[in-house]
Parts: sequence; C-alpha cells; structure tokens
Amino acid sequence: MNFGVVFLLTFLIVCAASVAMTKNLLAAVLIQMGYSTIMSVIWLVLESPDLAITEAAVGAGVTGILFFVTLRRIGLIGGKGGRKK
Amino acid sequence: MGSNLFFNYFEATAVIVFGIGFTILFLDRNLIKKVIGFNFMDSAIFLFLASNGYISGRVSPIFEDGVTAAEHYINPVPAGLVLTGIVVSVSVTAFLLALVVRLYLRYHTLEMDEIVALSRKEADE
Amino acid sequence: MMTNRFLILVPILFPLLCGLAVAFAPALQAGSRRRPFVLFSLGGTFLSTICVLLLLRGHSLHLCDLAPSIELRFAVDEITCFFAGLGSFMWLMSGIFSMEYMQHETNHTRFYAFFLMGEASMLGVTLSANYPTLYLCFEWMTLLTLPLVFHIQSEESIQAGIKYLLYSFAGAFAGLMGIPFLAKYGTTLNFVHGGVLDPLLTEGHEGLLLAVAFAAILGFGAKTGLFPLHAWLPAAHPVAPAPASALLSGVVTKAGVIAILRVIYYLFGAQFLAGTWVQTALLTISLLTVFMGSSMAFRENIFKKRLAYSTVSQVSYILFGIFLMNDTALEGSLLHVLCHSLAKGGIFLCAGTIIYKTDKTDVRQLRGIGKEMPVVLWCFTLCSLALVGIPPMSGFMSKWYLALGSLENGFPVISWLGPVILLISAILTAGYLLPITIHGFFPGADFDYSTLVKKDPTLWILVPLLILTTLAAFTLFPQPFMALVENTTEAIIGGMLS
Amino acid sequence: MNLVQNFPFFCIMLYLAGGVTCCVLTPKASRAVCIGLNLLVTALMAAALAFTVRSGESYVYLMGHFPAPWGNEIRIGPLETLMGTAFPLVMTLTLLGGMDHIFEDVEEDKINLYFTVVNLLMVSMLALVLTNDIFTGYVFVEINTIASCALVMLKYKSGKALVATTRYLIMSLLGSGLFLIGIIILYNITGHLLMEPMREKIHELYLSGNYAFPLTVTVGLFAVGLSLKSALWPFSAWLPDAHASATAASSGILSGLVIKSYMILLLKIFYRVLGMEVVLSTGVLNVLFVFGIGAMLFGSLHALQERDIKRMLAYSSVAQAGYIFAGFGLGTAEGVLAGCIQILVHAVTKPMLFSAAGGFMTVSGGSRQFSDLHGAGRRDILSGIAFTVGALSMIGIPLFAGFATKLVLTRASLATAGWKCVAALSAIVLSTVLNALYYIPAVALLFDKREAVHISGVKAQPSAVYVLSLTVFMALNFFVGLRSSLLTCILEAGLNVFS
Amino acid sequence: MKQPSRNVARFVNWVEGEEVFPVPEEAERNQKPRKKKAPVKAKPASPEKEKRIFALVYDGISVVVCLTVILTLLVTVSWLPRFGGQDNPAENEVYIRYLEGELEEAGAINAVAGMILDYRAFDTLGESNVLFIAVCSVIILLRADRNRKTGALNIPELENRRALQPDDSIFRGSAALLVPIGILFGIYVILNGHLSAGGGFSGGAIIGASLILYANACGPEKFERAFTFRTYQWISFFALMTYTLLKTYSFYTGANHLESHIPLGTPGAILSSGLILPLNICVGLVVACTMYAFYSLFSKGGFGNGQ
Repeated sequence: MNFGVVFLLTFLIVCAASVAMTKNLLAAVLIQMGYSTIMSVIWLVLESPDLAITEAAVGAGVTGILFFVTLRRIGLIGGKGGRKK
Repeated sequence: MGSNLFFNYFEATAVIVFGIGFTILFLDRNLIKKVIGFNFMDSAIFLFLASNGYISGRVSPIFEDGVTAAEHYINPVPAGLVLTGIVVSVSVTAFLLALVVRLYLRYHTLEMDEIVALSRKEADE
Repeated sequence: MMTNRFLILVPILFPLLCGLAVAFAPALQAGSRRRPFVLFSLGGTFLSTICVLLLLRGHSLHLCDLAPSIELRFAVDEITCFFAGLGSFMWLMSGIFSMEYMQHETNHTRFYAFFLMGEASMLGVTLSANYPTLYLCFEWMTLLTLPLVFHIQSEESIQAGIKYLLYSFAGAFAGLMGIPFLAKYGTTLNFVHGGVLDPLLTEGHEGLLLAVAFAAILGFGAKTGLFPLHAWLPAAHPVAPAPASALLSGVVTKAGVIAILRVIYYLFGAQFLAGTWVQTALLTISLLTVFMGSSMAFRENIFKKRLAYSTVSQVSYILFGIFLMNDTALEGSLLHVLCHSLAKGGIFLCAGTIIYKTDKTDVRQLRGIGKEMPVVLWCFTLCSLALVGIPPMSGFMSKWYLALGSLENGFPVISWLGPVILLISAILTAGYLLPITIHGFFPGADFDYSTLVKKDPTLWILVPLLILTTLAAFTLFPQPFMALVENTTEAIIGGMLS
Repeated sequence: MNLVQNFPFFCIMLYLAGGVTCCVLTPKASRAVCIGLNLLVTALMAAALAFTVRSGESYVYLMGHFPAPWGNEIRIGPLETLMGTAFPLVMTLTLLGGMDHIFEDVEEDKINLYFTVVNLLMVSMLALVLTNDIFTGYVFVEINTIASCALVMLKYKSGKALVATTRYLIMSLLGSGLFLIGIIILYNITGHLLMEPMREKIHELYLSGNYAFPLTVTVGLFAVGLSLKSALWPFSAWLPDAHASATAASSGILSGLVIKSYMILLLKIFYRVLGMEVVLSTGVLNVLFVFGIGAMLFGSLHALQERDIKRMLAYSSVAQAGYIFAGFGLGTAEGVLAGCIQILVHAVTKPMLFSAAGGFMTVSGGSRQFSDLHGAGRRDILSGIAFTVGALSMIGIPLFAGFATKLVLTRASLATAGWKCVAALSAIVLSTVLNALYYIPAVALLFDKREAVHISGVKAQPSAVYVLSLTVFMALNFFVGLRSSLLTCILEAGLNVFS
Repeated sequence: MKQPSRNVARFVNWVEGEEVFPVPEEAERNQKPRKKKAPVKAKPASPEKEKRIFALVYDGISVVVCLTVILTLLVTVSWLPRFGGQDNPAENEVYIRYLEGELEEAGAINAVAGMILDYRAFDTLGESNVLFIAVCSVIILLRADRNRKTGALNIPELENRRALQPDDSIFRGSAALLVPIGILFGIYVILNGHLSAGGGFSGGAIIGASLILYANACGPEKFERAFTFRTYQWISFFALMTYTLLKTYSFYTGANHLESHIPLGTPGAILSSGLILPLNICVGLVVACTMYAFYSLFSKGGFGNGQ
C-alpha cells in the first residue's frame, strides 16, 4: 500500500469525477489526456511495459489528436474563432 | 462483504472509474462527454483486468538471458487481452467521434435530446 | 391397395387444382369458357366425394408430419360421409345458382377461384383424421373463405372480413391450445371412437382438462356463432354475395359443428364430459344463443342480417343436441344439420334472387313481392316452414327428436327448460320469417297491380331452389335420410351411454 | 480430421479475406464477390452440417497448434452448423431482395464499403456461433456492434439514420462493457478463458461455495449485457429507430440475423460456461422469462399503434425476440429448443417482410406511412403476396413457418410447472391475437382498392433478382413450415451435445 | 382499426422511454434490474422552472445509477482473490506453460507478444479487423461524399491549415527535429516487438502520430501526393491479406496436426520467433496508415484534395 500508487489511483478517480462535473468540453478533453498519461504510468507500476507503450501512443497520442480535430471541426477551438459552447 | 476490499485497491479504483464512466456514457446528454465516458469505462475495465495478472515481487514477462522459470515473471495473459482491448476501444472512439462530427454538421448541437427532438420533427425522407 | 389410399386426397386436391386453374389459367379468363369449367369442377367434386365416401370407408392416409409427433392424417369415417356429402352437394347447388347471380357482381375469376378452394378446405375439415389436421384445414378454410366475404371490397365489407378473420383466429387458436394438452394427457392425437384420454395420466388433472375442453369447444364454436364469439356472423353474411353467404351459413357453420363433434366424441370422450360443469355450461350457452339469435332476428329489418341472426339461433339448436350427449338428441341434431343446411341455403338463395332482381334489401320494402316472383317466394315459404318446424317440412322431425332427447336426459332444470326455449324460439322464427310471405302474397288493398311486372328468374336460379325446397321436405319420405342419420348416430355414440 | 471438418474454419477465413478485398473493388465487383462468397459459405456449411448430423456429436477445431486451455479453438456441432448454414443463406436472399435499394440509398463510391461491412458482419456472426473461447467472443461482439451500426447509418443524407445509429451504438457499447466486465470477473475467479476448462472450475466453485457472490453477479452481468444487445424488451428502446431508418436490406439483416447471434452466444454461455445448475440456482432465467413475456405483449402493443410499416415490423421483431427469451427462460431443454426454432423461423420470415416493405416503398413514392401505402400490394403483386405469407407465418397459421414455434413453445411451456406455464400460455394466446390485430389490417390495407390519388396506377417493374429472392424466401418459409420436424431433430441433436 | 385510447399510448410510450426527453431504461448492473422511478412531474410553474427541475431529477437518477453500479461491483471486488497473491486461481497451469514452454513453441523473448500472436492468435486477428471495420465506418461517415447531381466532391469548408500564425517557425523547427526520431523509434518498436516491449500496434501508433505531426508542421501536399486514398486502401488490403493468409496457414497446420515448417530462429535475434515478426510488420503498417487516415478524414474529409 505504498503512497505513490495510492496517489495515482486517487488521481484517476478525481479525473473521472471532474469530467462528470465539468460543462467545458475542452477541459474535459484535456483531463482525459491527463488520465491516459497517468494510466500508462500505472501500467508500468503493474509491470507490463507493453501496455505502457501502447497506452501512451494510442491513448494520449491518437485519441487526443482525434478529440482535438473533432473539436476544431465543430468549431469549439481555433479555426474560425468558434463560439464558446 | 468480503475481506479483500482493502487489499484489492487497484480493482476498487477500476470499479469506481468504471461506474462513473458507465454513467457518463449512459446518462450524460452531451455527445463529446459520452465519448470521454466511454474511454474512461474501457480503460477502467482494462485496469481491472491487468491488475488480476499482477503478482507482487515478480517482473514483466520479457525473459532475461534465458531464465524461463515461471515463478520469476507475472501472468502474461491479462497483458495480451488488454493490448487487444485498447485497440478495440480506440477504434470505437474514432467511430463515435466520426458520428459526433456528422451529427453536429447536420443538427448544429451536441445535446443528445435536442438532436432526437430535431430528428423527430424532420420530414421522413 | 396402396394407390387407392391416396384417392382420399382427390376430393381435396381436385377443387383446389380447379380453383388455381380458374385463377391463373389464361384460357379460362373468358366468361364463356369459365362458367362450364366451374360447373364441371363442382359436379366433379360432388361425384368424386360420393365415390370416395362409398368406396374408401374406413381407410386412412398418413400424408406427412408437421412437427415431431404431429402428423397430417386423412380418413373416411361416419362423420365424413354425412358432412362431406352434404357439403359438396350444397356447394354444387350454390355454384349453379351463382352462374346467374354473378352477372350482378364484378371480378369473377377471384370469386370462383376462392369458391372452389374454399370447398377444398371444407372437405379437408370433414376428411381430417386427427386434431392437427383438423386445425390446419379449419384455419385454411377461414383464409380461403375470407375473400368471399369482402368480395365487393366496400369499406364495410372489409371491416366485416377483418372481424370474421379475427374471431375465427381467436377461436381456432383456443382450439389449438388443446393439442399440447392432449399430447400430454392422451394416448394419441388421432380421432379415436370414445376419446383418447389415458385414465392413468388424467388422474388429478380433470379440472384442467375440462377447462381445456371448454375452451376448445368455445373456440371452435366461433365458426358456428356460439354465444361468446358470434358477433362476426351478423356482420359478415349481409356483405357477402348470395351464393357465398348461403355457403357461409349453410356449410361453413357445419364445419364448426364437425370440429365440436370431434372434440367431444372423438378426443375427450362423451363419458369424460357427461354430467360435468362443462356440459351444463355449454347447454345453457347454446340455449342462450338460440333465444338471443331469434329475438335479435325478430327486431332486425335488413333482410340478410335477419337471416344471419336466424342462422346463429338455428345452429345452436344443433349444438344443443350435441351437448345433451344422448343418442336421441344426437339424432335430432344431425337431422337438424340436414334440415338447416338445405332450408337455410334455400332461403339465402331466395333472398339473393330478390336482392339481385329488385335491389330491395330492407324487409319492409318487400310488399307484394309474391306477385312479382311467385315461384321464388313459394320456395322461401316452404323453406321457412322447414325452419319453423311445421309438420310436412323436415324441421318438425329434428325438433321433435331434440325435445325428446332433452326430456330423456336427467338434468334438473335444463331437461324441461330446453323444449320450452325451443318452442319459444320456433314461434319467434315464425314471427320473423312468415310476415315476409304474408306481405309478399297479400300486399293489402292499396297495392296497385298496374305497375306490376313479372320478374321470375331464369332456370339457373330456379333449379337449385326447387331441388333444395323439395329436399327440405324430406319428412314426406323420411326413410333414406332416417337410415343415414341413425347409423351415423349409432357409429358416433353407440354402446357408450345407453 | 477429414477435409469436411475444416470447412467452418475456411468459411471464417474466406469472409475475412472477402471483407478486405471488397473495400478495394468497384461496386459491381464487390457485390459479385459478396454474393458469391455467401453462396459458397452456405454450401460449405451445409456440407459441414451433413457431416455433423451424420456423426451426431460436436468436434473441437484448434485455431493454432495448442490444445484447449492454451490456444483458441472453435467447436462445431449440429446446432452451430445449422445456424451457420441458415445465416448466410438468409443473408444472400436479403441482399438480393434489397439490392436495388442498396444501389439507390448508398452513395456511389461507398457501395463497396457496404459489402465490406456485410462480409465482416457475417464473419462476426459465424465466429459468435462457433467460438469456444469467451474473449474471442468479446472481440467478435465488438466487430458485430460496429458492423451493424455501419449498416444502419449507410443511408444517403438521412439524419434519422445517424441519430438511430448513435443511440444504437451507445446502448450496444453499454451492453458489451457489462459483458466484458463479466468475462474479467470469471477469468479472475477461474483462471481460464476457454469454455470447457472454465466449466469444470465453476462447477468446483459452485460445489465448494466460495466466490458465490461474484458468480451470481457475473451471471447477472452476462444476462443484462447480452439482452441489452439483443433488444430484449425493457432495453429495446433503440431497436425501432435503428431497424426502421436503415435501408430495406439492412433492416432485414439486422432484425433477422444480428440480434440472433447474441442470443446464441448467451445460450452458449449459460449452457457451456456456467452450466445449467449454476444458472438455475441464480434464478436469472425467471427474470429473462418475465422480460420475454413483457416483450411479447409490449412489442405487439407498440406495433399496434405504429402508422409506419417499417417501425411496425421493427416492434414485431421486439415481440418475436420476446418469444425466444420466453423459450430460454422456461429453463427446460424443450424451452431452449423452442427458442432455437423461433430463431430460425424469425430469421426466415422477417427479412422477407422487410424486403416486401422495401418493394411497397418504391411503388408508393418512397413513403413509409400506411396512409400512402393503400393498395400498394395490388401495384406490386409479388411483394403483396410475400408480405401476406410473412404476416400469416408471423401469426402462426399452419403450413407456414410460425406454426412450428407456437406448437413447440406451447408444448414446452406445458411441461414446466405452475405460474410459468400459465403465464407462457396466456402470453402466447394474447400476443397471437395482438399479432393478428396489427398484421391483418395491414395486409387488408395493402390490398385496398382506394389508392392514394397521387400514387395510383404506378405499376412496379421488379428486377429479376428481387423476384428470385422473394420466391425463394416464400419457398423457404413453406419448407420450414412443412419440414419443421427435420429442423427439430437436428436442433435436439445439437442441444444434447451443446454443453 | 380505431386507435387505442391516448393514455394507453402515453403509458406505453413512457415505459418505452419514447418521451421527447427520453430517460431510457438504464441497464441496471445486478441481475434483478429494478424499474427506475418516473421523473417526478412538478407543477409546471414555468417551462424554465420545469426544465431545471427535470435537470435536477435527471442528475439525481444518474447519481443513483452510478452508486448502484459502483456498490455492486465493489462488493464483488471484496470477494475476489487478493491482489498480487501467489496462488490466485489465475496462476494455474495455463500461465506456467505460456512462460516455460514459450521459447520452444513461439520463440519470442517477449512472452506477451508470443502469447497474443501465437497461442491466442485468433483474438488478435479479430482485433485487427476491428480496426479495419472502424476505419471503413469512419470513411463511410466522413469521406467527402460526391454531390449526386454534379458529381463533384463537396469538400468540407477547408480553411487553409497552413495559414498558421506567422511565428510558427518554433513549431516547424521542433517538428523537423521530432518527426524523424519518432518514425525511427516507431520502426524500432515494431521490429523488436518480439524481443522487447511494444509490437505492431504501439509501433504503428507512434509512426502514425509522427506522420500527423509532420503533416501539421510541413503541410500535407508533398506527402499526400504519394500517399493518396487509393494507396492507403491498397496498403491496408495487402497488409491484412498477408496477415490473414499467414494465420490461415498456421491455423490449418495446427488444427490438422501438420508440422508447420516455419523456422523459429535463435531466440534473441531479430529474425527469430517464426511468424511474429512479419505479422508485427503488417500490423504496424496498417495501424500507421490508419491513424493518419483517421486524422485526414476528420480534418479534411479525405486525402490531398479530398479524393
């Protein structure tokens, strides 16, 4: 029950709860990417490097990009000065 | 109530995040929030699965210089399953986001019940 | 011997193929060629049925099996002889009648196609030798006679058709529920003289089986217009063309009677049902229907609707006889089957002719009709006398036997209440049929004879009418019919109760 | 290990290869590849069916060099091969039936993707029916989910299809999420993923009594997850939109085949993984039975109010799914047999109804409302006949396919005790009457003389392919109706060796 | 057929959740899913107030659903075997053979890669098809559809990606540095899939991400002149086709107990562990192109000028 792991796990729960609460979509996407990075650290704690690389590359990397491109396409961020939803 | 709740703190966290993700996906009315909820739900499930395979005091199953004794490494099966799961969840997220883009381009809103109301009023083409 | 067992299927397949030929063969589309072909096929069916009944009595044929222990089996036994002969004869008579009558109607191909196929399914009902085949032919008879009901395709006829279909499906499906129960508690699903229930199995389950029997009888009763499911009959008959409504009330209701006969005497067994609450309930329901049918007919002014209500009450006479479950009552009900088919068929054909010639559908408009169509109204009068039960006509004999059977039966109330209600309903029948004759022949002083023009129909209509009327008077020379009825009753109920 | 035993494996691999090739071909070529592939697979699976029925017991086919608890495997028995033959056959007929709709509704350069999706849907259904490993089941459940959602949304510029797809996808993802967490708990307490070794472990746990609560929760998770995906009544809010707004061929495939593969997977999990005594001890079958009865009633009740022909058919699919789950819920072998027969009967009847509905739409100016469909049966006589045959089979008239289900289900419910028998019988009678109440007026309306003024006189010129598919469908319907005893004994043999 | 009365329809609609503000039946987690209580209909003082009340009730219900799911699963977790324990049920003969028999049978140093690409290869085959079907669906949805009448591709409003702020030299400079490293690292991860951690998926994702970075920094024109939509389709076709054929061969030989003549090579060398390397390369290629395809489909509905 070392402290570091407990801190990481509580971070995950805080991330999930905060996304449930927030209304701002950009914040939600950022929280999700943070969540994914911490998750790849947890995979390392659980002794499975395969998952760490995959989670980092595929989780934060590609999913994050997809979210940002979607938000741009919806006009929420960047592009033609999207209206704040 | 079983006795292992405080020992299985990995699985407990996974279950809590799963509950939150499940509810966001199911009941939240914003489409982007739903997709994020789905991501939380899936990665929580994989945390639950991978934590089953972990054996304390053992190393990840990449053999160092020919030592193949089973007591030295952790269980590789959950790691393999999670690898498959992560790619599945990425594909589904991409599909969901594509749907969100198309829905927004047509109905200019992200709230699910507004979209359902608008589509009901639409003439049946 | 193998080949002639398949001959049993001839009465079913022959009209079916002719019906399909009429529907699809291009050569028969022309009216001139179609009418002889239809006549030929009706006559052919009648003759083939008679041959099959005489030659193949007692043979049975296992066609195929629908589900593991559910098989299609046809056989010729005493009920088949009685009803198949009557049914195909009535179909022939109304077929001849329709030659003339159909000028009045449109799209004949569809009418004749389903007319012939309907006969096939009716013969299927008579020939079926086990419960699933009976159910199958029953359902298909509903389907094939449906287009005859909404032939004129007016909004009202379609609603009536749908009502007919729903009532028949609900009823037939209540009948279907009997199959699994009998498969479980009975030895076999085939019709066995005296019932198939295995006494060991039905130890503690009498109540359940009685309820199933009651549901099945009420279900099949839908076709005969028995009380709970009778509402479709007054709706369907007026809209159907005359030959079709003659068959609907004359023969299709008898299919319901066959099914009930099979359920009572060949599946559950008369001893099992005799003396139970099921019998008392059925008797009261049939008496209720008899009384209700004739009183409703008394108040109804549309000609064909009045005749439809009269069918409801007359067929319940037959059911009353069957539910009494003793041989005299059964004899009476079989006699009434004969009388009602012939007489009611004749009456409907007369009504059809009147409507065909003068387009008067309301009873009150029929003043002085006797002057315009003397022959038709004479036939109508004789047939209604048969229905009322006046001595020279057949109705008297069947009602006599029914009353005797009811008195013989030791039921506390029903044994004397039955004849009383039969008498009251006979008076009511006279009340709603005879005024038509009276007004027809004696229109009263102020009727101007100047505008009168003779409208007697052609031979196509007169011949069947006359044949039916003479047959309806079979009490004058009862010997052949009584012999037929007696040995049928003997075969059905013999050696069981008495 | 003679050659015939490899056929199911070849079918899966053929579909995978076919799926990949279709996406690079032209629309016409990919259609040819897809239809040819389906026919070839039907033939192969029919040969495998003949082999398994003759040999009478199911054999295991290793996917790789390693036996049971280590490598993947698929298990092939009479039941699986019968479903494996029926699914591609019905798929081919539905595709042929809705072909001109596909080329009209889907955009020009995305038609080959349609056939790619169809091929991958077939591989996932075959794999679900055949697989002997739960996690492979999960992976192919995911392929099935995405492919069926892709089928729904393939309508050109149709907003409704998009909304229906989203709701369908979200509910399906919930279902597969619950299903996955069920698998993980099972893996955690048994240590196996293959079905047979897991069964022994669960049997030991059941006897020894430890991990009892997780076992019960897993049974609940599987039941809720998979009934969510196979549109059992309380979770079927997504089905009417999804199946109504898709093209004719897709809605036929979805109603007829896709929801069935999940039911077979649930059956397999109850029979082969958990074992019947564990499932019976948790009482989840009673819950499924009650939901099945609810589906039969509420599904038909909803179809009664529907004024749109495809939504009516979709709601009637919900009711028919209720039949299957009522059959499974009875808990006896005969009940499961009734469920399996209903799977086949519905797979044969519903796609025909949807193709005929598609035919009516082309003839009445593309509208789905009953007010415009007056007399459509007279304008397109073949679809009219096909729709009537389908409707009568749904009501359960003898000589048609529906009668077999009613018979076996009534007999099965009779065999069970007390309240289940009464509930099942009354539900069957009530839902039959409700079925008649909405199918017969629909058929009467389709053959109505008074046609809507702006459509009357439009005579249909159905393509040869459409005529062929509907006639073969009707023949198939009659065959199942008449020879249902043949199907029953194959299914019985299959169920005996199923666990 | 006259319509059944209105309130029956509304009751059934409510049960079915067809109301305009649909509160669909939630898939309760335990096996006896209770009916959810109906959202309490307050006295509609004003639509605004009713909306707020409805939102409150809706959130209340979602909290209730969330708690029930979490509590049920927490109780289940409390019964499960202890975390990291030695003799958990999962540590049985399956796990021992995967580790000890792995070198002889699959020949991969990385036991996880050996397990997913050899012992349980059917899952991984299915899973790469999940990615393929997802790409097909995204293409169906987002690819610029041809305008029915004119036949021209109606490309979504393409503001010029390249028109970044004038001072994007920092971005372009760092991208020029990062992209080659990323691609090299990705290739390393793919090739060493069976020797060290990583494998087809992670390597492909890394290459995909760096391609996207490159397309953003230096503009997609030069790159997409070679990498058009057709080439993407043919790449994924060849890669998946070889994957399926290799696996068909190995399954067929396995099932019929034939000896598959694929050399396992000396463990530790690059060209070792039989089929795992070519499979990793195929998967890596597909995943890389797919990630780039996702990006370009989302941002501009197709490659280059959208065809």
